Amino acid sequence: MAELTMVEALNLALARAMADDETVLVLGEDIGRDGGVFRVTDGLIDRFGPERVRDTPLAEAMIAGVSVGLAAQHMRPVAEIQFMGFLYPAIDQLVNHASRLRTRTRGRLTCPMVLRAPFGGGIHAPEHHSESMEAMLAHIPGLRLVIPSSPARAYGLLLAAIRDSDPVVFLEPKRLYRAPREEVFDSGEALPLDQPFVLREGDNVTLVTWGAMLKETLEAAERLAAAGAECTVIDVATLKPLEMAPILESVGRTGRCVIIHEAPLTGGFGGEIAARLADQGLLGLLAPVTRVAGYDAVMPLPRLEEHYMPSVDRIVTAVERVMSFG
Amino acid sequence: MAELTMVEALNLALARAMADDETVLVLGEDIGRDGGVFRVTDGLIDRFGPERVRDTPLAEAMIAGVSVGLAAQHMRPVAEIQFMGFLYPAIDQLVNHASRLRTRTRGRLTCPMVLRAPFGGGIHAPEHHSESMEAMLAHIPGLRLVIPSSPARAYGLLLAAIRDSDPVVFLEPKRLYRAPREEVFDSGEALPLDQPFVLREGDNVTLVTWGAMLKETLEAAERLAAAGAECTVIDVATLKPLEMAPILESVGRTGRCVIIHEAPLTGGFGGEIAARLADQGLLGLLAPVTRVAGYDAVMPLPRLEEHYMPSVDRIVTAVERVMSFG
Amino acid sequence: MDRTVPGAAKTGRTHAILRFLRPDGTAIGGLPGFASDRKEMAALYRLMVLTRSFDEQAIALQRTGRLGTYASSLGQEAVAVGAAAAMRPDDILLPTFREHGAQIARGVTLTELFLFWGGDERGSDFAGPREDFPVNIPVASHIPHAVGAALAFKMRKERRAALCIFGDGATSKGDFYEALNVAGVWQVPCVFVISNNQWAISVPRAVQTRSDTLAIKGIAVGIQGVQVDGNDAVAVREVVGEALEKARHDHEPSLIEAVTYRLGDHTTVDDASRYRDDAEVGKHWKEEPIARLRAFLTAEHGWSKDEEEDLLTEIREQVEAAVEAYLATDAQEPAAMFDHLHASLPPALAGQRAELAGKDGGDG
Amino acid sequence: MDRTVPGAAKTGRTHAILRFLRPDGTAIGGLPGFASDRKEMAALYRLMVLTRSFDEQAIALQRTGRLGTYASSLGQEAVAVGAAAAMRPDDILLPTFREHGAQIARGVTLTELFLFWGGDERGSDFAGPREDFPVNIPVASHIPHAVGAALAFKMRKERRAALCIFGDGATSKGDFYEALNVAGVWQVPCVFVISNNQWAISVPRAVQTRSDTLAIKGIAVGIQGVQVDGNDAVAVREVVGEALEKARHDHEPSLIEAVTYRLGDHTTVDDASRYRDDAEVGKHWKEEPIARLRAFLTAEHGWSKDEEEDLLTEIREQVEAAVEAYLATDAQEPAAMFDHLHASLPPALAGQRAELAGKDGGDG
Ligand SMILES: Cc1ncc(C[n+]2csc(CCOP(=O)(O)OP(=O)(O)O)c2C)c(N)n1
Ligand SMILES: Cc1ncc(C[n+]2csc(CCOP(=O)(O)OP(=O)(O)O)c2C)c(N)n1
Ligand SMILES: [Mg+2]
Ligand SMILES: [Mg+2]
Repeated sequence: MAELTMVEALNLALARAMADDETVLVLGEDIGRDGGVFRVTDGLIDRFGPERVRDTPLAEAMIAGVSVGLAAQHMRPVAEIQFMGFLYPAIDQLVNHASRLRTRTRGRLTCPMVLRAPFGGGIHAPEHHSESMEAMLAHIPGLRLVIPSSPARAYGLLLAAIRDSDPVVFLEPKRLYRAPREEVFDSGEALPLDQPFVLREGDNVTLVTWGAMLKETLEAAERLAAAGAECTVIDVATLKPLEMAPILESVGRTGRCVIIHEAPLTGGFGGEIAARLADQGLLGLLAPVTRVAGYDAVMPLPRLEEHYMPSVDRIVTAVERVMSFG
Repeated sequence: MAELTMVEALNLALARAMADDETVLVLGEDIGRDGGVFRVTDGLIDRFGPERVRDTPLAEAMIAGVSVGLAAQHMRPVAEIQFMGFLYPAIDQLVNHASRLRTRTRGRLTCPMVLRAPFGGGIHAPEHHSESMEAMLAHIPGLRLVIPSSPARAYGLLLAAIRDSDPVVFLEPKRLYRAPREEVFDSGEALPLDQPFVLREGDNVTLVTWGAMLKETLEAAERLAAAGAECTVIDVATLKPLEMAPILESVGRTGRCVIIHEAPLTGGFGGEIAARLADQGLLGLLAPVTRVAGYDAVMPLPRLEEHYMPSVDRIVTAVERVMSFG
Repeated sequence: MDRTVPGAAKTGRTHAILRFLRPDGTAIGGLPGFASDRKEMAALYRLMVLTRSFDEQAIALQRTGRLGTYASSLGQEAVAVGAAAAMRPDDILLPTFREHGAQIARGVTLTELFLFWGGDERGSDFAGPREDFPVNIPVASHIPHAVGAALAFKMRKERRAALCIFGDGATSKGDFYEALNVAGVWQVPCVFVISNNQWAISVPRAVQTRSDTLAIKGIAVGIQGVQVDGNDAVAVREVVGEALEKARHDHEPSLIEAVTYRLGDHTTVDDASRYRDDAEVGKHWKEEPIARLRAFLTAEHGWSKDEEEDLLTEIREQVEAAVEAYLATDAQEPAAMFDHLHASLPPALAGQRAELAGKDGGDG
Repeated sequence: MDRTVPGAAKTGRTHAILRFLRPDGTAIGGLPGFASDRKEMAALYRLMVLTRSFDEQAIALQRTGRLGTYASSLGQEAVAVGAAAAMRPDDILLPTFREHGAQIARGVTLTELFLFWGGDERGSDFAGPREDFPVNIPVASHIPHAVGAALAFKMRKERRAALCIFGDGATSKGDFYEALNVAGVWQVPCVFVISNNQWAISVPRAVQTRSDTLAIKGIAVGIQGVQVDGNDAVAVREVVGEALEKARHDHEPSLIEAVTYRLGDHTTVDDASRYRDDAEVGKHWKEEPIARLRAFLTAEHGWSKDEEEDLLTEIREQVEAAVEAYLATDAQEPAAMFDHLHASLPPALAGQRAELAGKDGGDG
């Protein structure tokens, strides 16, 4: 048992999956000798060789498309897109192929691939390197979308994604890549997909979020607890398919919900959760369902990015507002 | 004044825009001599010549990218993507360039382009030709997303989109391309962008939708009126930026809202509207905000597509359900 | 074999086209071995005639509202059938919407094809070639799949190849170039066949690209490009066969441009008279592949009128039986749209499936 | 000019490289006219030295936390500066993240460059070349922009050209191919320059593509490809200049592969020692462009020690002044992120902007 960063935990999961199953291979730009620009694939080429740890030419649509072909032929490709900002050319393959190969062929061909990409802001990265556009992917039927929020969940969820028989997009909140650390045991045990994690329980307000915003959300919950407001904090983890039961259950208890995400507000995935509450949970609501999100503006360059991303303050203010009702 | 189909109205708007402004040009696959596979650009090549009515090689990312370059150089390209199912390779250009060229350069370079594409089901088209993925585009900051729902609105909104100084994605509900007809006057007058249209007023329930689903929605409203339930019907028209005022105002009056769209439920744009109601309109809600949408399944081939798309029956049932509250 | 500039075509640098049969069906010297095998040649011919007959029937069904939009392969039968005939059963085919002939040659049933074009996913659940890809509609997007599948073969040390067919229009798309480029770098057992029918809907070849030939595009990615007469089934089969051998044994990918012509409309919703001259089409009818092969069969193998008639009867019966089976196939249950969405239905979607199964219009 | 195989390089078929200056700075016969113009050559040299000095300063600022991740152009100065020097003011430049030299030559100020790399959008609001594109980060995605802009020039009958620069890695992307293909078909005034520095982060040229050269890729789209010694500023300027003339006057696009080498890390967050040998880098230092041009200047134009020292002093002062101006520039107001989102702020977004301006944590 060791205290690992998320990068190390992901690396451990990849090594584990490759050791356990020889159909698993990793591919992407700079994932071989360089070990990936964030080092998630560090050392894998030495252990598993360049056939299974395969640097690709610079072409994201191709990376996704080749992965579909590999997966249809019973391999389990784990492809890396270097940053989410470069994932868009791969969307065609996700929508038109990966997510529907099984449906189109009535199960004759399947697509057990994983597409990994770091996403999100807060590390003062160059233009196009800090966006959070997970909602675009969460709308694609037949696709799973998974976002870990800690090293241990990264390990267990990545294993689950690789073992799943269907395509999974696995977005990694790069702001959490190097801190905090967490105990991660290389047990080979996957965490369940399609299930939110309840990270903190409290009876006053339900805070729902995913990825890097867990950091600010848990901090806000801490600060609010000191002021007497007890929050339940739920990490959605698998955005698609969305399992609402724990969220409905919690909001049924608290009557209040604040949803937090880095992505722009409009069309963000928080809207889906709020909409479900407005339908299935309306009668129990004591206060408006509030979202604290990125603005509907282009993610600014580093000098302004901190103003773009939801802060602990903004979360606390939103909670205070919903607490002021009823 | 003539009774036109939506295709004819769009054609009229394009001809008008090209006659008024020589910087306007149209480009895309088969839009020249063939007049577009749906004939939206019919005859334009004869009138404006092959320089301004330009067939492109088969490459959607290129079509979008070249349009960005043209627009940055003070032209007003109106690009056609033959079907929305082939628009995905162009998303990279929309997210990373078109929508942010103005922001990136603090207004030095701008991108007054329009990207048109037919979308939606119901015409028994082949695989990949019937999807509705507008929500993916409605999440992109800096982009406008406009969807007409009748010939006259198609004419006025397309003119507005072409004249707008910023990029607009203009999705055309192809199920409405050939019927119904509507009087369209070639006045050269644009309709306002960023404003929903209230198409019917009623005090019991607010129905919110866009594009082809207006047909079923208005039919449902008719049927419900006969049974004593009066519906307000709102055509959102500009999904992004979303102007909520008329929707909030109406739901404030009716206390009940059903949102209808063809696109898959989860992550669909209906979620955004429901979420806004759950926040800004919660206190006036008398019943759960309900969405009638496509299922979270891959759009089936024609034999099952009618079961996928929201029917008048499903809308009526949803309205009856929200009417049963309080 | 006819090479206008001997040896040059293989480099992709000239217009030299590989050809064994002249348009009138007379042979050019040095025929490949299989061309003297009467049974094999008759089988090739049969598949081409069957393909054309299937095409006609599909169009008739579409015209009477019993099939969806359909893309005929009229005039291109030699490319599809010739290429597929060169394959081994455990190779895999990645076709587009115009390679019915290749699918038929691979063992996809006519009923399955009708089902697919009739709007039923079960048409892509082939009983025969289980690992072949379904018909690809987003142009060129299946080309990287071929590379991925071929890489799987190579990694598993299987002597198999992936054969990917697509049109001249497809060569303008990034997918084409990106996939061929990585196939070159990785050296995977993949054969890329361009069925260059001179048109992409209304866009002629010259408006797609300014390159001398399409085969020459191989140079850009370091893989060999060859131009072959796509209306000569013998040449297509031979050239594709050679390329498949190189793929299977040396892991060397190649690009083959089969030069042919689309004699029909783009699809049943297209009207080609809007954008191309009848005269051009008339000219190309003189080069069409079935008459050519029949002339060769007759001259070289004594193919008789009786044999021809028997064949046509047999084919008519086979196509009619398939139509009947297709029309007798009920649609799937609506809830079937959830049945292959994931390996098993996520609990979060159970409600939607139930709604659809029960048709109760619930809350989604 | 040195052409290993005379006349062959222009067809892209061989490894022949156009070159005027040997690595030691000695000239090969037939120098272009501008090479004998002392002032022009000194100006070229000055821009290259300035670029390197800017690079060093940027790295220093990054190391001390005062600049963001930065991509040095060490060793590639001749490509960027040589290409930009061949442009006319009303041509436009579409650069990537490694063409600081080209931007500087075009008149983008050092302060603007620092601002951009320091994370401030105002750095892309150049006071100088108003129609040049900003730095492009998503690799190859700016290449179609060049075609679009060039088409606008052609349609308006302006004698201008678009010059687009990108790396060897960019040539693997569909955008590159799709854009060049349509440029070929449409014949637009566009010059595509590959700054082939042999690496795309950790991926060497041989893993990007199996083509003989990158210039040869022009054949696939029917446009001329040329290989030029990218460490020879005279050759780059001459070849790009010729290509720009053909573009402006004949609307003929071309592809130029400038062969150079990335002497530094990929960026300030990269550690190239993980994936490449120091020995390889050492070898390439012997070919680097600034020493080469200085040797030429000294030998041919009597460039003196004093002049060199004056130049270095002038440049040091210019760079220091720019750093100061950069560090003295306050960040924009947070609400500025809404100010250029659309031509005018849609009312629907007024609330968000107000929240940000008032920092009141409202309901978004
Ligand atoms: C990516 C994409 N864009 C557009 C279309 C619409 N479309 C269908 S077939 C076709 C032309 C294809 O031409 P080609 O590749 O030459 O094949 P052919 O139809 O001639 O067999 C077009 C534009 C599509 N299916 N996919
Ligand atoms: C589409 C895209 N994919 C990945 C990246 C991350 N990335 C930045 S530079 C680079 C390598 C680029 O190589 P090359 O084109 O040769 O340019 P160089 O950096 O050598 O100047 C990569 C992979 C990116 N910026 N854009
Ligand atoms: Mg074609
Ligand atoms: Mg490079």
